[in-house]
Order: sequence, then structure tokens, then C-alpha cells
Amino acid sequence: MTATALQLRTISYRDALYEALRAEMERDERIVLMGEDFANGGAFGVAGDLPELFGPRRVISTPISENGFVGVAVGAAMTGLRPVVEIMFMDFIALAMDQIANHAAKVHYMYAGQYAVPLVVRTPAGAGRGYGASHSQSLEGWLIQVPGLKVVAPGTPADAYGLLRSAIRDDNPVIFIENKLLYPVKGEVDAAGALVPIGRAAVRRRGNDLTLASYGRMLGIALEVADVLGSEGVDCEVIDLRTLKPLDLETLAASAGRTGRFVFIEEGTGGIGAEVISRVAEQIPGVRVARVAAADTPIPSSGPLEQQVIPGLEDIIDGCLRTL
Amino acid sequence: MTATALQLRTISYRDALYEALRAEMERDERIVLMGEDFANGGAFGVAGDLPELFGPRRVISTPISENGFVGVAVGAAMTGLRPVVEIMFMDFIALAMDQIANHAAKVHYMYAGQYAVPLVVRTPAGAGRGYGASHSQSLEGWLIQVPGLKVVAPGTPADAYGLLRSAIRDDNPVIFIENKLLYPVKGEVDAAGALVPIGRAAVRRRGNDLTLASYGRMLGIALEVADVLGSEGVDCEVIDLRTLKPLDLETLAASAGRTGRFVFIEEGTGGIGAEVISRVAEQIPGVRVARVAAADTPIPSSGPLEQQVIPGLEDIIDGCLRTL
Amino acid sequence: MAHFDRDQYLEYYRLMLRIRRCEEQIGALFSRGMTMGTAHLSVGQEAVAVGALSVARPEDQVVSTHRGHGHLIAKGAAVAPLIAEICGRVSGYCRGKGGSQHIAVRDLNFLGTNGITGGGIPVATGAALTARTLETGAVVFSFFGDGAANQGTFHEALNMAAVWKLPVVYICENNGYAMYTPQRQVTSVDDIAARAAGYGIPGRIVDGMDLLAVRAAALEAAERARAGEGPTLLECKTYRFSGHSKSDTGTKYRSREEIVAWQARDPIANWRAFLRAGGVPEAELEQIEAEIDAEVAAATEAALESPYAEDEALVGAYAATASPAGEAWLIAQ
Amino acid sequence: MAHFDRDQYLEYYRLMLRIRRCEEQIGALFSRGMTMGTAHLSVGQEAVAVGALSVARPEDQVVSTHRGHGHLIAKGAAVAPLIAEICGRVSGYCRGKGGSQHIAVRDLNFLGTNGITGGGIPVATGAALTARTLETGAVVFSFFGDGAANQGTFHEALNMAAVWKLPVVYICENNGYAMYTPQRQVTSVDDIAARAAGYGIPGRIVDGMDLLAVRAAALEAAERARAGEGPTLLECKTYRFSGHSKSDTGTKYRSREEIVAWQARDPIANWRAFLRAGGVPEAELEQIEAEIDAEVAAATEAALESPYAEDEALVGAYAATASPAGEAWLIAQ
Ligand SMILES: Cc1ncc(C[n+]2csc(CCOP(=O)(O)OP(=O)(O)O)c2C)c(N)n1
Ligand SMILES: Cc1ncc(C[n+]2csc(CCOP(=O)(O)OP(=O)(O)O)c2C)c(N)n1
Ligand SMILES: [Mg+2]
Ligand SMILES: [Mg+2]
Repeated sequence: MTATALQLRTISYRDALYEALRAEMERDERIVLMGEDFANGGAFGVAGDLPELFGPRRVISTPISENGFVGVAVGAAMTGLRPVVEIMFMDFIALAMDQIANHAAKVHYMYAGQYAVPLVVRTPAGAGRGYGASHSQSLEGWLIQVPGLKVVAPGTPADAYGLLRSAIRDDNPVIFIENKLLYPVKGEVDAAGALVPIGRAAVRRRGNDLTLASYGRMLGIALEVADVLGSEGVDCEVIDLRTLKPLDLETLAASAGRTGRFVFIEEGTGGIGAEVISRVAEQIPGVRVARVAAADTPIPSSGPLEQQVIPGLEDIIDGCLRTL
Repeated sequence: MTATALQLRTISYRDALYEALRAEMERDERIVLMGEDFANGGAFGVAGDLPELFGPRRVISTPISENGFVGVAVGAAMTGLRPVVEIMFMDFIALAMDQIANHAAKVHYMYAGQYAVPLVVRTPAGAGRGYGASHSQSLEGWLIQVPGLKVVAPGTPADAYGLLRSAIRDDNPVIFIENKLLYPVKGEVDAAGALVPIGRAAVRRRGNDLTLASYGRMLGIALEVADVLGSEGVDCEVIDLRTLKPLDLETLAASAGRTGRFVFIEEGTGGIGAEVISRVAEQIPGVRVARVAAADTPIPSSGPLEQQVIPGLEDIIDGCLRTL
Repeated sequence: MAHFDRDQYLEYYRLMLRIRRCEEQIGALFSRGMTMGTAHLSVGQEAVAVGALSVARPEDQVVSTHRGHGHLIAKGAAVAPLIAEICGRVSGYCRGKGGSQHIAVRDLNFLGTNGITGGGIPVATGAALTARTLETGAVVFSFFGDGAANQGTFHEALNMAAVWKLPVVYICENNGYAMYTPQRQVTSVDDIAARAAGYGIPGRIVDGMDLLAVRAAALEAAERARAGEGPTLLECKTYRFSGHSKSDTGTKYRSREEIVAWQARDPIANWRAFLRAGGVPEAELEQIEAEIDAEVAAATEAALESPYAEDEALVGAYAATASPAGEAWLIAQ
Repeated sequence: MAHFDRDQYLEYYRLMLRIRRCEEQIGALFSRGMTMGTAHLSVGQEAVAVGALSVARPEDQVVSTHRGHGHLIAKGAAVAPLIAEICGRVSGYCRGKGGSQHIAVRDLNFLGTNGITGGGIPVATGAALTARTLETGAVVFSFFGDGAANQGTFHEALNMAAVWKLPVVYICENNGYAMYTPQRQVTSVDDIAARAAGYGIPGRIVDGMDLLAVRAAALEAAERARAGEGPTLLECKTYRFSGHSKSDTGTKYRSREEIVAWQARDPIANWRAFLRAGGVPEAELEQIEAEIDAEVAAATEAALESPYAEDEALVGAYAATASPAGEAWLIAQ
């Protein structure tokens, strides 16, 4: 738990992912990258020049076959490679749920530890770009319910970097959830290459009156809300989950126990908040809770409509007020 | 909301499903049944003699292509049929999540109401038969997070009958969750053919000290627990969700508000309880809550191991004690 | 080709031109930041959409892809509600809820563009199941790309359609690329049509730049379907002149020579030359061109005058279901 | 067939017999209520497992199906831990956690039986990706049924293996039925091998009741794989003499004539006759049979003496990952 002296530089979330992939690939020859169009440019360009640097054996464009290539990655992971696969939009993970939930997640347990599945599935979630119903979802609520998976969702370039390196080194299948709108966002990253441990939340702001917990893109809005409420005399603590499974209940419950008010914010339809709140409520009797999540509709394409479905500042403030 | 005079007869949960299918098929020619081996016997034999009664145009054995035939059912539902498809074990729904979540559930909304998808997906969930990790899951926690779906899970023959008829008449995609161990269980069913409305929970036992809520097979255990605790002086109310989405929060919150203690029991890894508890906790400040669910592991085959993973009487009593 | 069907041929010209000009307009609107999300243009592929759907009857159904504006217009869609949809306006075909990749037009039996690569193939197959079961006589046209032919849905759906002899025409628009990835890098066969052998159905390679070739193949396939003989797989070799989506120029991963060679086969320019050779005067074509230009300009204006939808984001996820008339609800037990 | 390889041939006899007797034993244990869940026997299909895996080297990998006891034994699995697994005992290959449909044996490079129909095909393909990438020289044997050949995974995996020229041998055990559904009712081709054309790879129809035919085809395919020339699809026509699972007799949906005709081609009885004709004395075969009987009896006894696992249901979902040695954890920021 020693934080080393940090050598910081400012890079984008996208570049942080690239750097993490590159650093790990240099370190470990067993790492291969796979995804649709991945070696040819890809939708969000995370690969950069990795195809040239590492060649077609280690950076692979797959056919459009989500369930198939995730299954290929499972078999590869069982036999000695450490694949990092990309699902181009998280919505398409629906196609690969069998290989993720019935294969990757179960192999270690059901075969009694004979095989491990060191596999990372990277995928961008989130709305806000007008892509419409099939390209905007946040489906992490499905994945945290699958025993055998770990699920992380970095909200800053530093966590993108540090968590991706940890995910790659983990001997379990890790679902690594990125956010489309965060790719260009810049932040400080430790150039010495520190890892961020899976399973540890981060307190982003200290406060005593109310706990706001979130992750990913919504974190920024949570911090804005904390400012707004702060100016009204409500002193908010803001917690970034970073890892969605296993949950850092200790940090969450400690905060909620202190503030007595717990608000969870997410871009999906509520599955993460449900899990977090039900655990916090069970652990901290008497805590006031509120969940702020997307409306229970598909996500529309038109910008003004999309804004109504995805939680915004007002919705979150409303949520906070419900606990006061 | 008038309950008619009931003409009761005692039939099994399996036969109740058969009768509901038969009654609806006689009523509406647009109903077609599809599933793997469905017209040839099937794993749990729900079809009975329907293949002979209605012929191969209306009772169809599909290839082993879960995503494909659910997608076929979506297209059929959009164009005038009312398909009822069977996924042989709920575990295999993982293969069909794209057609369920990205197609069936979204069509009505994203195409602005031009098309409806009157589709029922029947599937048996649950453990207890030693089938092992790929044949024992309860994945309804994924489905309740999908806007556009309805999700029901009958726990009695009467509800199996009445909810299946309602599901078939519903103009939305309905996921209809059966339970393997309930198929042979008998109960009274209204021979006059009353429907059970989607979205309404049922209070199975009245009590004042503690609310136990559950659905499906766990309902029986919840009632047992109520007996045990009753003999210790704890007066339990037992609520059967019946519909998992949309949730009958009114009934749940009214009970929890009265008892002040709310325990949720499920066979899955906790996704339903998370949703229910987080809503109840938000609505009823101060309520004591506990969730009892399967352990966070895949489901082992060996009976004694399986018993440890799935909640039993003791686990539920422990859960109740946590709220006292 | 015996008979020069002048009126029909001019109508095909209008349709192809409407697609092209409409998509150019979409491209321009994208550059002005007026569209929602991205848009995938089918510039260069118009002969496939128009040729194939020239044999479709009004009751026939279409299931399309992410690259579906051409299919929409070829089935009869108007430009204004199409552009309005892409710009998120309430007068759009789906009131702005869908966006480019999710547009259905029920009145045209157009079951939707589709954002899931390969996702529409089973849906189309299901529409064909309805046609067979209810004996509606409809044929379903199922479009998808070469990349989509590697999805499991392709395999599963074609197998079912073949077993059940469903009235569906599968039209693979093979433009040689899936995004920036060339076909040979991800696809095990040169010709998608070769996969028909795996389902015991006819597979035909068609010149997708030749409207009449596409039409002839589609006609044969549709007749086969209507006769109850089952599905056909048509592979139309074509090319997109534009990038994959609006964030791509299409020039980084494709050689200049390749692009130029295909541009020489521009289905619209060639059709124009064919019409001229068939005796249609230059002035008549210019007149059509001016009309289409004016139509698209007016449609764009109308679309942009339409407001954004309001107050409906949060409704419409569920269809209303009538409670069962004359039936008792069994509430308590 | 030139050379009578006596020792090898007797070993094949032992293997096939071990499978048969072991599965008969599993059937008996099921009837006594001693097994967990259900079990799918491969009685009648032994020549496919033994013939195909007779060409597998120890480092070669196998991915199997729900009907996988034969594959396990053919790759070298012992009867006692197999039966123990199916009976939920701690001495089982997976300590009772897996059960019949989820048995892996890492020491044998056996990547698992698999409860998801078609689920193993991509997994096998991934193992072949490892072999190619790390140049291990291993070949992967991927078994699946005729029913599984209709899953999207079949299509997606074979396409990838073909494109990447992976060292994998796909072995379709076509026993004519998927559960109680005959092939023709759900499968658009008579021969699954015909689907190889859709991936540009060799597809061979093989008599799955003839061990040497299976072995020859598997040898050619494995050599092709080892030479870096890519995958082959073998379709072995075979028959299960038993029901689909232990809750089925297999007689309701299959005619007596059909069953009897296939029984006449019993791969074990015929192999025995072949050995006799090749000069192996009756007494020697009887001796082998007695040995196998004794082995299976002893193994069953040993399996049932083993206790049920305890205390481990709740552990093992996750592999332990060492925290990064010599690297700092960035905890707070
Ligand atoms: C399931 C799924 N996977 C990936 C994508 C991302 N994607 C959109 S279009 C496309 C390429 C499709 O190629 P092709 O089928 O050849 O059609 P084309 O774009 O060439 O018309 C991809 C990979 C998607 N939309 N859906
Ligand atoms: C994904 C999935 N769908 C359905 C099943 C149920 N199921 C088990 S075996 C089987 C039939 C498989 O047929 P085939 O592939 O021909 O193998 P066989 O049983 O004949 O050996 C089915 C449908 C399953 N286990 N997994
Ligand atoms: Mg293409
Ligand atoms: Mg079979």
C-alpha cells in the first residue's frame, strides 16, 4: 500500500489505455490483442501503432463474430496466452454472454482449478453521442452478477492505465469497461507505471453529510453535484467505485456509516446501484439511500431525448434531496 | 379486479403450462410454439400432445440456434404471429441475449411504436438436480435490467397457468421463468381459466413482524421459514413477487413499511434482491433489510456441494435474524 | 436484354439518384454537426438496393443494416422524414428516437435498419416465417454486408430458412470491407455465395454495380420464394465510394487504384449512359436530375424546420396491452 | 490396409471396451440413483473417439461435448476418477464440482466436456490459436454433434480457424439426432461435411463405425494441421445405441429397423471380429474383456468409496493472482 513518488504526465484516457497495453505487451509475450477491426484502426483507435509494433500474431483483427472470438480467447487463455479482446461497443457483449458467463467465468471453478482464464474483455459503454439504442448501453449490471468475473470501470486516465495493467496480470476473466465520452479526456498518469489494484474504491472528495458514489463518466457529474451542494452547505463525500466486482464494500459502508446518507449514480438502468445500495442498506441500518440511474427505456438517438434518459445534474441533485 | 367463483382442480405446474398453451392456441391462431426438440418431446415435456393437436406449422422444433430462433421469433412477432419460444435451460439464454435485449426489447421504443413484439420466451431456471454449472442458473437478474421486457416467474400451478395466458396476450416481449423442480408439483388451478395479471405480487401469508419476499421455488422455503419463525414468536408476512418486472413495489413497500423488516430470498446470485431491496430501502427509510441469495460461485454438480451454494432454510433464518 | 422499359428505367434512375443525393446531403449535414451519432453512406452501392427492391411488391418486407438509407429509399421512403430522423427531429420516421441505424417504416413494410451487424438476418427470417404460416404471399428481402456473413446469426438463420423453405431472399452486399478490414483478412472464402452450399440453397454471385443483373437475380430468387421453394443467397459484389462511416474517408486502407477502378463502374453514371444509349435525351435526364436536386433540397429544409421531439423520451418502451375483455383477472388466490 | 498392427489394434480394442463398460456402469449407477444430474452415453460411437484420438499426441488438446466420456477415455482418462466425478465424489477429476458435462483433465490436455451445445468449438479454436502463436506443435481435436453444427459458434469458429490456418481438427459426430429430433428436420444439408465449402477447408465424410477409416481421416487432418495448412472438418456418421440421456430409451423416435441395422455395425463387435480374422486368438480377447470388466468393477468400487467433497463449494471461483512483485500499487491519487 505504499504509494511511490509519482512522475506525472498528462495524457488522455485513450492514450492511457494504449500505454498500458503497450507496457504489458512488452513485458509479457503471451499477451495477444484481438477485436473487430482492431489491427486496422477500430472504432475508437485504442490500438494506435500496436499492430505495427507487435505484428499480426499478437494484434489480431477478428471477423465480426463476438461470441466466437470471445470463445477463441477463452480457449487461448486456458492454454497459455493472455488475450485482451475488444468488444467494439458494450451493447454487442450481448452476443458474447455465453462465452463470457458460461465459459470464461466458470472454467476455473467447475474444472476444480485445473485451468485459469487470464482474459481481459475491454469494451466502451455509455451514451451521449446520439448513436441510438444499439450503441449506447451500460450493461455492467449483467456482469457483476456472474460469479467468476471481475469487473472494473475506470473513470480517469490514471485508473484506465493502472487498472488495465492489473486486469491483464490478473489470472481471472476481467471485464474492463471504458466510456466513449472519456476517451479524449486528459488527466495525470504516473509515468513510472504504477498499477491500480482491482477491488479498491477511491475517495475523490472528503465530506461528512452525504456520500455520493459512482464510477466512470458519471463520476465527473457527481463531483459537480458535490460542488453545488457544497455551496448550499451540504458537505458531500464522493467515492469512485473503480472496481464493480468485487465491490469495495468496506470503503462504501464506512462512508455511508459516517454520513448516514448514500446516493448512487450510474449511467445504466440501475443494476450497479441496486447491488451497492442493497449491500450498504443491509450493512448500515438506518442509512438513507437513493439511486439515480437511466430511465427504464431504450436510449433514443436524438440528443434532447437522450439527455432525458441519461441522468443529469438535476436528477442527481433530486436524488440527494430525497435523502436529506 | 373481481375474483370469480373458482372451479378448482389439482394439476401439476407442468400441466398448468400445457393447459395455458393449449387454451391460448385454441383462442388465437397466430400463436406458434418454437423451441429445440419442442415438437419431438423436449427436455421437460411441456408440449405434451400439442404437436399432434396443432400440427407442424404451429408447433415447431427448431435447430440448436438459440440466438437465431429467438431472432426469428422477433421477426415473426413484428409481422403478425405471436410466438412462444422455449429456451431449454435458462443458462442458454446467454446465447440469445442480443436478440432479446437489443432487438425484442427495443423494437417498440426505437421504431417509435410502429411495431410491437408480442413474444413470450419460456425457460426453466434453478438448481437442485445436480446438472452442474451450465444447466442450473437463475439469470433473471440480467433480464429485469432491460427496458422493454416484462419478466414473470410463477411459483404455483395457478400462477403458471394464469401468468402464461397473460404473457401470451401481452403485446410486449415477456420472459417467462419456470423452475425445473416445480414441474411435477401440484396445486389448484381455476378450470374456468382465469388470468393472472402481470405486475401484481401476491401476499401468501399475513404477518406483522417481518416481511419475507421471494418468488418461484424459493417461495416454498420462505413459507417454511415463516412457520419456523412463527413458532418462535416472529410473525412473518410472505410475499410472492410473481412478476419481477414491472415490480409491484406498492405491495412490497406497504408490507415493509408495516413490519419494518424486509428479507428477500432468491436462487440466483442476488440481482433480483438487489433491485427489490434498493427500492424498498429508498422508499421506507429505516427499514431493516437482508438479502439471501446463492453464493457467488458457479453451481457445482455434486449434490452436497450444490446444497451449500443454493440458499437453504438455515441461510434464510440467518438472514431474518440479521434484521431482528 | 430484349426490351427497353423506358418508364421503369427512368424510375430506377430517379431512385438511385435520390439515394445518392440524399446521402450526400446527410454527409453535408454531418459535417455541419446537424446529425445525431454517425451515418453510414451507401454511395456506390445504389444499384443493389434499387435493383433488388425493384422486384419487391408493397406487401413484401425488407430488413436492412446500419447502411440502410438506400434500402429505405428503394422501398419508397421519402427524403424529408429520413433526413429528419437522422437529425433527431420529431417529423422523422421514428420521431428521432431511432436515428440512422434504427429506422423502420411500417407503411412500407420496412422492418428496420439495424445497428447490430448480422442482427437483422434472423429477424428477416422470422418475417418470412409469418409469411409462410399466415400464407400472406409476401417475400422478405434481407440485406447484410460481407462482414455480417461471419456472424453466427447468418448461419443459424440461413439454416432455418432452408429447412423450412421460407420465402426470403438473402442479399449480401459485398463491398469488400468491414469497416477498414479487407474481406480476405477475416473471411475464409472469396465468395460469400459459396456458403449457400452449406444450406443446400442456391447461391449466386451477382455484379452489384449492374442494376439489371441485380434485378434479374432478385427476380429469380423472389419467384422461387413465392413458389414455396425456399431461400436464395445472392452475393452482390459492390463498393462503397465513401468511407465506412462519417468519421472515415475510406482512403487509408484502400489504394487509389482500387478506388478509381471501382469508380469507373459507378452504377449511376453507367445507368445514365445506358439510358442515353437507349435513346433517352440528355435534356430529359438533366430535368430528372434537377428535380431530384430540388426534391432533396426541399426535403432537407422541411426536415430541419421540424423541431426536436420533446416529452416522449420517457414513454413508449412498452406497447399498451388491452386487459383481457370478458375474462376475469385472478388477483388473489 | 497393409499392415496388421497387432499391439496397437489390441489397445484400440481395450479403449473401446473400456468406454463401453464404463458407460454401461454409469448407466447402472444412474438407475441406482448414484449419479448427479443426467448422463449422455456414447455407446455405439466408440470408434469415433478412439479412432480420432489414436492419432493424438500427449501434447495435443481435446475439447469435447456433453457426450464426452468416450473422448476422455480415448485420451487416456482412468475410469475411477471419471465415475467418481459423475457420482459427485471428491476423488473425481473435478472433485465433483463439474459433473458429467464439465470434466477437464489438465494432465491429459483435455480441455473439458461442455454442457453448452456448440460452446466448445470456439474454445478448441482458441487452443489452436495458442498452438500457432506459441508454436507448440500441438493439434487440437474439437468434437461436436450434428445438432451443434447448427449453432452460430460452429460457423464463427470454423471461419476463424480457416482464415488463420489454425491447427485444429473438427470432428462432427453425426449420430443422426439431436435429442429426439432427426437431423433432416432441423439441418439443411444431409452431410455436415458440405459446410466445409463455406470456409474453404477440406470436408470429409467418414464411416464413424469403422475405426480405421476414422483413424485414417484423422491422421490426414492432423498432419495437415501440423504442417500449418489449417483445419479440416471430418463428419463421422455414427449412431448412439442408447437414448439421448439417461431419461430416454431412444426407441420412441427411432424405428426398430433403424436401430437394428445400426447395431449390426457395432464398432466393438466388428473390431473384435476383425481382430479374430487377423489372427488374435479368442482366448486373448476374452482375457482382455475380463481385464476390462475387472478394471471397471474395481474403479467403480474405488469411486464409490470416495467421500463427497466438503467445504469447497464456496471456494475456487477465482484463481489466485499474485500481486505484482516489485511494482508499486497506486492506491490513492
Ligand atoms: C454486433 C456488431 N458488431 C460490430 C459492429 C460494429 N460495426 C458496424 S458496421 C461494421 C462493419 C460491417 O461490415 P459489413 O457487414 O461488410 O457491412 P458494410 O459496413 O461493409 O456495409 C461493424 C464491425 C456492430 N454494429 N454490431
Ligand atoms: C446451448 C445449448 N442448447 C441446448 C442444449 C440442450 N441439449 C443438450 S444435448 C442436445 C442435443 C445435441 O445434439 P448433437 O449436437 O447432435 O449431439 P448428440 O447429443 O447427438 O451427441 C441439446 C439440444 C444445450 N445443452 N446447450
Ligand atoms: Mg462490407
Ligand atoms: Mg447428434
